[in-house]
Amino acid sequence: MVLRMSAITFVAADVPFTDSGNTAWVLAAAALVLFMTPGLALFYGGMVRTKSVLNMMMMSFITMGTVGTVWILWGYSETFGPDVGGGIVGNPFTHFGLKGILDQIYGYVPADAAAGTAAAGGIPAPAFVAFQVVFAIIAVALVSGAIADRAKFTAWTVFTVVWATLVYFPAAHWVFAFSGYAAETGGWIANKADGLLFGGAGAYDFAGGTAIHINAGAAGLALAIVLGKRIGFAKEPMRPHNLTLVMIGAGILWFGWFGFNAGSALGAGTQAAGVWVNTLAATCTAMLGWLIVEKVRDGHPTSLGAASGVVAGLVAITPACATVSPIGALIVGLVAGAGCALAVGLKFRFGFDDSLDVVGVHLVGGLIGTLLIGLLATKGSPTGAAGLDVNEGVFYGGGFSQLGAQVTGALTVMVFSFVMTYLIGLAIHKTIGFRVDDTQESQGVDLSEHAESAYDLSGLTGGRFGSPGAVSTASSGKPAKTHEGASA
Amino acid sequence: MVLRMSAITFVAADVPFTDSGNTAWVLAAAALVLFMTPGLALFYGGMVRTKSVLNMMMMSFITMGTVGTVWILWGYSETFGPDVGGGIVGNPFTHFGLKGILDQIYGYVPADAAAGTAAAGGIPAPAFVAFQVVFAIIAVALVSGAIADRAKFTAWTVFTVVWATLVYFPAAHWVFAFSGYAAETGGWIANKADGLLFGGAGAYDFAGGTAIHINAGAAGLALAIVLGKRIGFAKEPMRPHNLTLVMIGAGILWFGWFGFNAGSALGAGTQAAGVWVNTLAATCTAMLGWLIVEKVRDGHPTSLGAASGVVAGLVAITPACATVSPIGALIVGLVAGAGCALAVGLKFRFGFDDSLDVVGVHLVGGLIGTLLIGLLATKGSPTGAAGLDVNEGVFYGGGFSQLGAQVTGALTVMVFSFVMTYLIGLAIHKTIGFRVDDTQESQGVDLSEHAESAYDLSGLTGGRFGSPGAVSTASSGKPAKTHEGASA
Amino acid sequence: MVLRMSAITFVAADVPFTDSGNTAWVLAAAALVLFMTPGLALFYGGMVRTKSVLNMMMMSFITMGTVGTVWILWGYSETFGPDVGGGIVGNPFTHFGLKGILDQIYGYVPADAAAGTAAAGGIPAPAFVAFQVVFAIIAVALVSGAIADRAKFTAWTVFTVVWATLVYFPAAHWVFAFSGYAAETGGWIANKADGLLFGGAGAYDFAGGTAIHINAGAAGLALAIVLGKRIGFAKEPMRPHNLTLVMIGAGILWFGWFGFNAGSALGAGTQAAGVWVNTLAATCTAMLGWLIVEKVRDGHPTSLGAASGVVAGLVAITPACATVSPIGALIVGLVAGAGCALAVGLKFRFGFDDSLDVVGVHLVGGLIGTLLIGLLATKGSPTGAAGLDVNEGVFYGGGFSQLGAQVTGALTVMVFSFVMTYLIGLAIHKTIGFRVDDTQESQGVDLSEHAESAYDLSGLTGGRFGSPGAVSTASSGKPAKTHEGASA
Amino acid sequence: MKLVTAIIKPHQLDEVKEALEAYGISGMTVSEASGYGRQRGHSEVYRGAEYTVDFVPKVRVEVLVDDIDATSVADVILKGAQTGRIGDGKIWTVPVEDVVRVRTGERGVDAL
Amino acid sequence: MKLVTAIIKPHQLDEVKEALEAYGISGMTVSEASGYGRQRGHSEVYRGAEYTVDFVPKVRVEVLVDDIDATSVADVILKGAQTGRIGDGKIWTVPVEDVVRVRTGERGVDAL
Amino acid sequence: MKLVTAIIKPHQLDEVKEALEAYGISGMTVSEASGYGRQRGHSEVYRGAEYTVDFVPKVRVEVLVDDIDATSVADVILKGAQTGRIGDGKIWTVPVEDVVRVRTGERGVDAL
Ligand SMILES: Nc1ncnc2c1ncn2[C@@H]1O[C@H](COP(=O)(O)OP(=O)(O)O)[C@@H](O)[C@H]1O
Ligand SMILES: Nc1ncnc2c1ncn2[C@@H]1O[C@H](COP(=O)(O)OP(=O)(O)O)[C@@H](O)[C@H]1O
Ligand SMILES: Nc1ncnc2c1ncn2[C@@H]1O[C@H](COP(=O)(O)OP(=O)(O)O)[C@@H](O)[C@H]1O
Repeated sequence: MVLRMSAITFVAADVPFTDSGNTAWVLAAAALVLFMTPGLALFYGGMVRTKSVLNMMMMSFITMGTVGTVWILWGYSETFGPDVGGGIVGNPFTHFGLKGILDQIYGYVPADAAAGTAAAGGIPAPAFVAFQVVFAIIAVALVSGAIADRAKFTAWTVFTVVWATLVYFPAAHWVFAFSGYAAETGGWIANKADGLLFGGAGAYDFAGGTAIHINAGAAGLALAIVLGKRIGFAKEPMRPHNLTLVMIGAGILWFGWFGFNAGSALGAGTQAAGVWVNTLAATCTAMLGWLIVEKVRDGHPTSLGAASGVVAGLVAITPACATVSPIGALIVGLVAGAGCALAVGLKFRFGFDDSLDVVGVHLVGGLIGTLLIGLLATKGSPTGAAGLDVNEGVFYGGGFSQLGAQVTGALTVMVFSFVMTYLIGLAIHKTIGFRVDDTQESQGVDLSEHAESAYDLSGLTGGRFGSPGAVSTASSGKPAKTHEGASA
Repeated sequence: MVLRMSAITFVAADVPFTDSGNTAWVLAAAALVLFMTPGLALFYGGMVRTKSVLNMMMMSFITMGTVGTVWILWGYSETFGPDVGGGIVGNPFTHFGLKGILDQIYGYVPADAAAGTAAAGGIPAPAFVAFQVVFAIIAVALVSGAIADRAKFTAWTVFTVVWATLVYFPAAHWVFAFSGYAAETGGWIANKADGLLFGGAGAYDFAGGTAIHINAGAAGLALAIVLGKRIGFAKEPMRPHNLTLVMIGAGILWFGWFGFNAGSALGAGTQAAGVWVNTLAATCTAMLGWLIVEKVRDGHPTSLGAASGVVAGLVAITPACATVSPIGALIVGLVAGAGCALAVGLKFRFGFDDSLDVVGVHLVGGLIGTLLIGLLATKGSPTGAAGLDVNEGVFYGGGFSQLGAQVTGALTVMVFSFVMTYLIGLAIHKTIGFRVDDTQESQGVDLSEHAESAYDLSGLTGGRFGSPGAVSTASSGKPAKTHEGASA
Repeated sequence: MVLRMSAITFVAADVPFTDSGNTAWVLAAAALVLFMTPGLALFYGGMVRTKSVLNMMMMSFITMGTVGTVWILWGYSETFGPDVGGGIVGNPFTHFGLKGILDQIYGYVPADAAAGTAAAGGIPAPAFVAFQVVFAIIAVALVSGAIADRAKFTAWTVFTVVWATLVYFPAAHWVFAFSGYAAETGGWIANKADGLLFGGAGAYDFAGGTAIHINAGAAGLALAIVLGKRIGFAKEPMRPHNLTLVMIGAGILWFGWFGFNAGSALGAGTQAAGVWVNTLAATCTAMLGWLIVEKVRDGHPTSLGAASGVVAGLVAITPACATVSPIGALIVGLVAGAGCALAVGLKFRFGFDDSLDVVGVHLVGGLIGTLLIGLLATKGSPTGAAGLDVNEGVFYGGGFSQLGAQVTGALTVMVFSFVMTYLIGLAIHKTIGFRVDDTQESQGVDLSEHAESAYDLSGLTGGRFGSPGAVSTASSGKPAKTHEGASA
Repeated sequence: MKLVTAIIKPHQLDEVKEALEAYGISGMTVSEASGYGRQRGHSEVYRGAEYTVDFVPKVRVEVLVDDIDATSVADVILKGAQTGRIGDGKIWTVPVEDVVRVRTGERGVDAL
Repeated sequence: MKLVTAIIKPHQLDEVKEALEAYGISGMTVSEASGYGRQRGHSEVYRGAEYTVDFVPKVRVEVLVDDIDATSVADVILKGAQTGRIGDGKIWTVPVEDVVRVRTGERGVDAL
Repeated sequence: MKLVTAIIKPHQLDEVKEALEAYGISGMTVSEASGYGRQRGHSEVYRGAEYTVDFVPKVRVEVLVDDIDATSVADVILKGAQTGRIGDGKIWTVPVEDVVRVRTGERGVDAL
């Protein structure tokens, strides 16, 4: 990612000040990104069978609970606190519980700084905390798609905390921590400086193609392997039980993603606006790309394909949105849409049950976007238009240096994530167990893990058959197992 | 609530000016809060049985229609117009139909004011009107959860207008009208000054723990008593008919609530950003708190529990979000999540049919949040970080003065709301009747009140059995009872 | 539409600068409007029968894909590029692929301009591109409601591209291109100047009553005629299969519409805030108006009626929101709600199958709003409050001049759209065919066009009956027709 | 053996089930149905167009019984299902030639 | 008495119902079913994996009739349900030993 | 002719269908049902209130067969449906007096 800034900052001041416009956009963007995780819950939830939709949604929801809590305790500090050395990870204790940052302002320009070198201005530190926590949440939640229908809920809950701490926060530090923005030294993938691992990669990843999507995709693959295939995988039909949920989810993801990408400019200026446009451009052609593959290969363009294409396009443009031109964005989308449509079949060929295609969409899409930057980066991009430097890609005569940086960033995160996740997954599996037993799986994880079922639409008496007269309150006059009194 | 202001306002002017950044955030926040009421409709709608989901949603929707209209006519003026004396209520006629405020700017700093005492700056009055109307709408809509499955739609419609006028607008005046912000003298709970009732309470309620949640919760209790229990309450099973709707609703509520709380800063600065973070913090631990209670008590953490925990946390942090630290917010959430999970059983013990737990979640959650401020208020909060004074709570050595103010605010609103609502409810019940008859209730209020049914998924012929050939247009060639012609 | 500007712009500069607050609002508004199209997909999708819900949603989704792509390629340039003469259409090649505008700033005030004549300030051009593309998308998507249950998906896909290019972009140029804002000469309906067709109409259409709603409504009528009635129209029952989807959709549309209308101010100031309030006002009374008609005519207020009333109110206030007072907005809403409730029956009387009432809601609602401006335009409106001139309407003593302009704008767009759409529709129908065959229609377009079905809720085995053991992967160990390998 | 089939009001299912259990029948199969008869359906209105729904939701209860139980089981169901209002439904009895319990393969009366 | 059961195409239900009413039958019970036979199902494709749905939606119509009406009722249904295309369905008749009207407790032919 | 009706576990439908096809039966009608018997239901908990769901999802399979096939068809279904665990279901056979193929109007064994 390039330095994030709005086009032209017109005020320099001796005291830090808040730019209310930039802050307004970051706060709105943070809310948009938060909304993506419930959106993901729907997108994923609609794709599984009726008997596990609640569990699928709960894996996203609980991630909001655990990762949100952990972020405030040590996650922020581990990601953006003072680097412990080499750009590897921040110190998780410095800002434990957000200690000492509530009144900070990031990105203002001291009055004595040269005019024109202004950075994205005047964001209160808690706005930055807000914007980044929702990234952490969704990165973890994405992984759950690989283990639909069969995961133990408590195991997943433990996983979210461990994985965030050991895998996501470090990777986010590498990619999102800019030297000088929050702490003095940032991560080794985003920056280039002595003292960083390998001197820093200087890769472009504007909004998280590596830290989020390649990371989650590789983790999904590892977990799918640890847990193993669902009973009946590739034999029984496992079709989406409610495509309208999938479409709502896709709509929410699309909507929220503008916060994700354009919000990553950390200000409301030319760069953010250009990123907005590129984000839309890639989504449109990715949808078309996926549907064209379906039309040609299967005979029909499907709604699941359209929804998947949208997500594939969003994934791929995430790293690239600030450094490619609108035409470049159309190309990234088209390649990603078609590429992911082809990639989702890999699991049948290689026999791993990545149930909802976290690999096919997030890993493959993330790779496509991250690597295409090496080809398509141009000064005719939102970043260039905002007056910032762009190291151009192969197609623009920039040579292979940026492509090299992209490959380094992508591969490191992929390998790191796969290995770490495999180990974490295995540790959980061997101790508390990561998978429900066969009877529970057949009956459905909604019942076994949550003692609930999603729908009761029959409208007969109190609901589903068998419910009548069955409430345990019947005899005693109050629910048998109900709680005793309340606090407060 | 403390004075709402963004961190540091850097411009003072002789003419009122619009701070486009603050305004952008307030407009976005108002839209977010508006979205909460459809979200509530889904949250509530998913929890009832199939036969009354539309009615449940309609109670929220019609509230948008009636309260929105009434707000523009006299509600704004009654809430924020010139105080008629003692901080009791605004004059409903002064700004009837928004007369005289369309071109006003609130919260700017005259050039001769001392630098550094700046208030949240430059909001066009209609933006403030917009932000506050959506509060009024959702406050009223919340009440409907207590009378699911059995209310007459016209009676509810009448209730919304009367209750808004006689209960919500006064309470909102007490809590949200700051002296000097819109009118010279504000409400007696938020302010402290001679001439106010009891000299003013000076309670902190940043975004409406008292005026909205305790108010709606107490009103829900009163209405549940007036209408009486549903046929089969605590005997027949009355399980949620569609938990995916509940989850979508919870997601939308969560998303919108960032507008609710962070928007209450009326600007995009340090305070708003800190509030955003606290709002997330409390929600996360509240979800965890509710699920832990369920796991321990019932054996399984449920998706309904997660959704409910989120809402309980949002309710509790609403008053407290600006005056507690992030760690304080984690505590508020945990207490609220666990407390409300225990409290929702009270209705079975005391035998009132608060169908969707407006008492257990909003009254109890509102009390928890409002009272905990007395313990947890600290200068290490968003308000303190923004450079404003905070009267610290018991745990921070501030003594019991703030706790006293909180108790005064909470109890007054609770008692006022319960008594008034009981009288209004009874008056409606004795005149036009507030409840459908038994046959209608058994058959479902969707049919009796709206002549509709929510789902027709069978896919056979034109839909549900019995539909075939049954459209009344069949013989005549056009719908029998169809309307005649159109205007325009 | 009047000149869009925020209330008072307080900075004049020699170099263009970005107003981060105005930009923040426009970016957020663009995201809100984007979200409307998935919202529309739900709103429409819930209204059709189970067997065509996916196709209905897909018509909206594919429109996002095609029109978004085309906008970036030539649509923006055709709409806002240099006028080719007479205010008829922009040059589609000038900014092909957004060439040359990424670093432009629109609407700033040169320092030597007279203070007080400031325009809405400092929007990066790509933010304007973003805001306008989502308008283009939804305008096209709206049309699909007229041809539910029977359209060929590929034909619709082709239609979206052709219609956008030949009908929407020109009409949007007429109405949304302000002379001097993006290109020097704008469209002939919005502006008044020598050299424009008829000297320009100078009609007020703030956010698209003509270019969007009358346009889409007339197009819907034309397509409904071209495709003909559904099998069983007005004989078989064709009731909404899922009203909860309709309500979610209506909620999302309502939410997003604040971006649509208030975002059209292209800044966050007095005008935008007043527009926000008017948008709410009209929606509230429109819902009430529709429900009152239903209560009186049919005996019951329905949830479909509430949702429809909301949309009718939003449609009607779209052109009028900036030039009427809040009381005026209440009136516009009431007339539109009642008027559209009466109008939706016209199709039975005249025998055209405008399946989801694009005519009854969008054409009629658009006409009501556009024409009422001629009566209700006043200086006591958001535009007036922002210090800009308003040509007052008949009721405010302004005479008939504005009404004349409104009629000109409305009728021209209506006739142009109907004729063009009829020809385009016919051309497609006669070549590739616009309608599926009878068997496919009976079986449902979801199956014939997308090889999918929306729901599989039975929870038995892998889903619906007949699925068991039926996955084509069964024998071969991998899906029969599955794709081969992946890229990247 | 006989198969006693009853079409009843959904609300009565609970009582019928309890009555059967009290009588000593502990197995039955239940499914959704829609009935048409003296009891009329209802009307729904969507955007002013009225739809008449002729069919009324019912529940079908099926019980396999020994020959000698057939009449009394019908009576037991009758008592549980009767509300005295139109639409209470029907009970009918059909002769069964063979019954098999799938789990064990037992046949005849043992399979009940 | 007899029970005439028909498995028909959902689209024909309306016609069958009207035909029965015209014949003088005013009571029936209807439910959803899925059929398997000469008429083939369809294929669905999700992310490139193809699912064959073998079963076709059908409607089951059940009418209790007096012995002498059995054949003609079957004929009436036949006429209403026939489209001549594969998948039109089946009608079968089963002997019924006893019928009770739940509301009144009436038995036999009076209960129809 | 006979009507063989089986109430089976949903998961076994596929096997039953294949077994029937292997035997040469190519028509059947299937529908959803809920069973009550030795196999117990489950509990669900919503906001601390526990609901017992007594009924278990089942599938009903109906096959019309020639008299001589009745027993063997029941056996074929038995084999396909048996898992040996509680709740496997029941199969019963009822005499049928008449069968009509709607498409052609054929009657009796020809209509099967
Ligand atoms: N001839 C019949 N054949 C099959 N089912 C019938 C018949 N007549 C009535 N039923 C069933 O019995 C139910 C109740 O019948 P109805 O005539 O409404 O009331 P009642 O039995 O109280 O007179 C109907 O809804 C239908 O399901
Ligand atoms: N042997 C059978 N037993 C029970 N139902 C059958 C049998 N054969 C066919 N059916 C039912 O009849 C329907 C139509 O049969 P099918 O063979 O598709 O067409 P047709 O009757 O026109 O030859 C099937 O969908 C199924 O529901
Ligand atoms: N007397 C009966 N009449 C009708 N159906 C029955 C009867 N007994 C059992 N069933 C059906 O058979 C299913 C299996 O019976 P159950 O007693 O649970 O197990 P099993 O047959 O293995 O002993 C039940 O769910 C129910 O659908």
